[in-house]
Amino acid sequence: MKELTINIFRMDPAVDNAGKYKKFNVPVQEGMVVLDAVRYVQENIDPSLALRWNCKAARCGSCSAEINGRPRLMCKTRVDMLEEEITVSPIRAYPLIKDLVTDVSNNYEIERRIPAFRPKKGAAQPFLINQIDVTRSQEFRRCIECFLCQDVCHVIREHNTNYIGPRHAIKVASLDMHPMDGIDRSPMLNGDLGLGFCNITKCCQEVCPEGIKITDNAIIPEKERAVDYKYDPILRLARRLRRGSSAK
Amino acid sequence: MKQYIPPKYRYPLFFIGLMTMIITAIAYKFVFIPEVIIEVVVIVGFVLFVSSFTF
Amino acid sequence: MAIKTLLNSMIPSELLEPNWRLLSFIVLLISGIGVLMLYPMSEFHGYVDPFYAPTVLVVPIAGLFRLTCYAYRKDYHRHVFNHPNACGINIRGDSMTRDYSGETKFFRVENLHRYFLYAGILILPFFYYDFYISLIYSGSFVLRLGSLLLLLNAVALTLWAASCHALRHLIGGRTDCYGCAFAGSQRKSLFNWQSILNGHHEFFAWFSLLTIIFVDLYLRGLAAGMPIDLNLSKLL
Amino acid sequence: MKTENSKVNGIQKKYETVSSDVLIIGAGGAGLRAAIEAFDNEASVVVVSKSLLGKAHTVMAEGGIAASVANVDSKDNWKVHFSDTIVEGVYIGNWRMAEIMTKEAPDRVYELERYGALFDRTPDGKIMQRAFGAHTYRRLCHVGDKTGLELIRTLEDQILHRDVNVMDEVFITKLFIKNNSVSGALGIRLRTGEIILFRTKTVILCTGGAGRLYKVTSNSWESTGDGIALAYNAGAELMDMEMIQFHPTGMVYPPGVKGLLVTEGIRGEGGILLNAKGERFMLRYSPEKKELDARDVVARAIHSEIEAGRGTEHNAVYLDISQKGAKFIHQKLPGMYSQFMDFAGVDITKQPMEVAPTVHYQMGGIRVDPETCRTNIKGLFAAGEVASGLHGANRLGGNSLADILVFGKRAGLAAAIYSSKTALSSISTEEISKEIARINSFANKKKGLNPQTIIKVIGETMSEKVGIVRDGKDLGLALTKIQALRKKAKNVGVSGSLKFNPGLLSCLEVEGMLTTAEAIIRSAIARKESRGAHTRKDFPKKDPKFKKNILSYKNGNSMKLKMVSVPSMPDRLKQLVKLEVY
Repeated sequence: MKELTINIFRMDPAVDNAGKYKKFNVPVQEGMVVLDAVRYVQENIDPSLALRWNCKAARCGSCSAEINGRPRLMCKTRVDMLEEEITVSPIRAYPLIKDLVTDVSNNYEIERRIPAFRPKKGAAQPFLINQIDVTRSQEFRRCIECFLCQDVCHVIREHNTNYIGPRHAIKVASLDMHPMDGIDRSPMLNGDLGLGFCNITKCCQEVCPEGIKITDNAIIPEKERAVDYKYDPILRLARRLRRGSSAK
Repeated sequence: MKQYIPPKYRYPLFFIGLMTMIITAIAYKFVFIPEVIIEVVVIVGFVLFVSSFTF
Repeated sequence: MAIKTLLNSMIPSELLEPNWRLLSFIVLLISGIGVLMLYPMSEFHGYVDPFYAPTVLVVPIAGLFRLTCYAYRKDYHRHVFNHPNACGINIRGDSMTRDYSGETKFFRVENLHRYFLYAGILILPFFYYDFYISLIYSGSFVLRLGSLLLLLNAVALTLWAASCHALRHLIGGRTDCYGCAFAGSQRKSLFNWQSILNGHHEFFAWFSLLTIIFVDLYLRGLAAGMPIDLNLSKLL
Repeated sequence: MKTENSKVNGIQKKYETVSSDVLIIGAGGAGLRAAIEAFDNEASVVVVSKSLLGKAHTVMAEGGIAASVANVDSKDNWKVHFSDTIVEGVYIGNWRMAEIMTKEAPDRVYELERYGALFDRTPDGKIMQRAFGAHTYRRLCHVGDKTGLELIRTLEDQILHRDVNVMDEVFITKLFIKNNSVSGALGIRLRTGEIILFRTKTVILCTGGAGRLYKVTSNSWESTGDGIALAYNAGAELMDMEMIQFHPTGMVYPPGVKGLLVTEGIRGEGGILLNAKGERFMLRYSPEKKELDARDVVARAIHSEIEAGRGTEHNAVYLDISQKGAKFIHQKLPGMYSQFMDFAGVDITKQPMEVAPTVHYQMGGIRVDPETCRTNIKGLFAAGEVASGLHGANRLGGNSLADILVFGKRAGLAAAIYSSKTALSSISTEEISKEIARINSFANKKKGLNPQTIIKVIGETMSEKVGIVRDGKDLGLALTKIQALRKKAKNVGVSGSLKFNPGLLSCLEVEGMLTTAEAIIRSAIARKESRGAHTRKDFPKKDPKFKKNILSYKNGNSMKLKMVSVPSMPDRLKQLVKLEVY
């Protein structure tokens, strides 16, 4: 039977000082994905190999990893698309727990800081919403929280800033673009949540397994909204005049 | 689109392409160079410049 | 001291780092402008060089439009500043030891993109005018290959400007509830249509740069006496 | 949170203690909705889940939430929905649960919208509803084919903005019961291997189903029936465990994705089923409704075709939608197109898909009180797929999402009220030490039996012998096999520590899986008729004698069964439902 070689990152930070790649041989099946190979190792060779997976259908976003240096979902990456030897590492932007498992809990802390949906004042309930108004926000609601975009984002991975990262930027955008939402989060996003640190290099958009246009449809529109209230001198003047006249 | 050129060589190609054309132009002002050579070098520079594109 | 903090908050480390890519890029910009000055070529046989439409003085404006464009921002943050050079984890050229300020300090000027867009839109008609001029320069209507290239350049520039993210925001990016707004569904379809163009913004950005340089070289070639023009009217 | 010591085999073992009014086990739709309700009613809430927050199996729900808001078909109302639910549950569903669910589902949908969910809309701006198998009217409120994901994200957002203690990646190994009421639970935090003692007044089980007992299933990794086993061991009654829904169309090839769901939408949009000879066999089985008959009918038809040797080389039949044209498919079924393209390399705009039935849902589970979701143990509640009664012998598509929202809320409220009237009770240190010792006994075992070897056999046994069409003899063999495995399971163990050790987790799950499997098989043996999802080759007819619910419960160390009659409907509801025919 044909076999493939897979190098899996092994490390328990409590015991080891440095991680190492361990080589395993796995029999190839037709249509095999990387998760099948890693699970084969986990089930048949070393049951203590730490690994997260749930649905195996690219719906839950648990099995994120760096496969041959590129963040991908293990369940969606077919082995026949890769070179002979496969290297699997955990998503390194997050603190390692063990082997392929990292601690992604700070994402929930960030989400706590984003104001939740609050209906516009005086909106009649149940809401009447036009179908043309749901499509933009719904694109971001496809997010499966695999955090591959957070992993690939150099601002999160290599630099210590207050930027919340692409996943959370689209969360903010999905709330802001909700037609019945009564809060404007773009000042906060541009301020405390550090959107200015994004330099739109679009890696997040490249790795998104759901094909969400993170940069084009969420981050850039949010940046433009920040321009509206902060950098556009004419709009600022107009606002000041309007406020001045209404004060009289 | 599939990228054939490794990302780290894109800017060098872009730079060399444009710079070739510029330097040829400047050189032509001060030194006598046959026009055929100028034409060939500029075309080469242009091709290098285009090959650095990412789209 | 106060000045130092001010400078610190204004000047990003990206500009201070010893970075051959940045230095060479600055050299490229300066020498490029220098060459345009060195060989002024405003008109040849009815063809107006796109760099000189309507005057070479608008080149800095067009340049700033390009430098603040979201498509080029991606490219120079990647390829000039290496922040990061590529998405691959091992080949990205960014590191934890490098300081980074993104678009927070000096690069906040990129937020003025929409003003350069307004200026760019004002300049656009001149390219079409130059195409028209090239058709009628001999007194009667003549269609030459060069005219088509001028048209191609004008169209490429138009597509690039029309697919701009700032324009997208003005058209409808800022609107969350079209159902509540005047002529909502029409505006939403305009927005959707522009969004399709916007999806190809990077392509248009680079393609228009390619055509403008190509047309410039082509016209200079003509001026130098290269036999590369065709009278298409005669062929037909 | 404080740390206490317990003595295990003479060694001091530390554990943390977490106290709360309400402990919710499972962070799927039901668990999160219960958490919101309990918190809003002034209870302190702890939610634990086996996987990460937001990854629950609910995200896989595609179709929508069945609620008779009548936005599309104005004739729809809760009465029609009620009748559909009872009839499709073949008259053994609990009428009160069905009444509550159908009456309250619209409110829960609108509430979800107030929480920020963004549904597809009708042209006049209301929530869009789609048609689904065996629903009289178009009733499923949906968000494209990602309704479950939207539901989870919305509830997750609400939870994160409340002061609810969410502890994800914690596996509960045991419930502590004192005087027939809940006193706490013991769990292991997978991330660190720490043992956590939960002291609590109430527990809500929202652990979902047990699809992973089968080899071929559309269920997530988590669905191993943990909650059912926890409740059973605590002394709660299980009901209708034999009722396992098979979805007619699951992927078959390549082997890695075997069982993955192929949405009912494909048949809804005009896909046809063909056997290997190219014959449209549904014309024989169901001349009227053809491919769009109820799930159990279509699943059985596909099964018989494969049994009769008219299946493909991968033991499947063909599902073909290519006649609809590429444009139509890209527009209506983009998810399915990419699923087959990515995983199987099959272009469904040109080629037929290979499909076969796959385990989808468990109708049975813990027996609960319809009003409060309380079990027969004080302070123990259950909601969602882990509870039973609502769906009877067969579940309608879309009713599961309505179920988790409606009964999640009710369970949360009832738990909050109950906990406000009770005090925390103590847990004996001896019991705690015993359980900690049990957990530790699996780890660092060099010569332990790999738990996967047992799980594999469970899967094969269940798929082969307790599948769509069952037979008394096979069921008997399956029971023997499971009992033999139970003996073998005593030797399981893995190398490595307690810290994030999936092998250890499997060791902890195996016993529960065996218990759940046993309950399924025993109930299946006891139901000597064919009703809804339960089909017996040796008793192919429906039998009025068995218009009963089958309970299974723990008696000493063995499992006992009991038949109870289905609660009879009051007259006001009887007139809504057409009479059962045999």
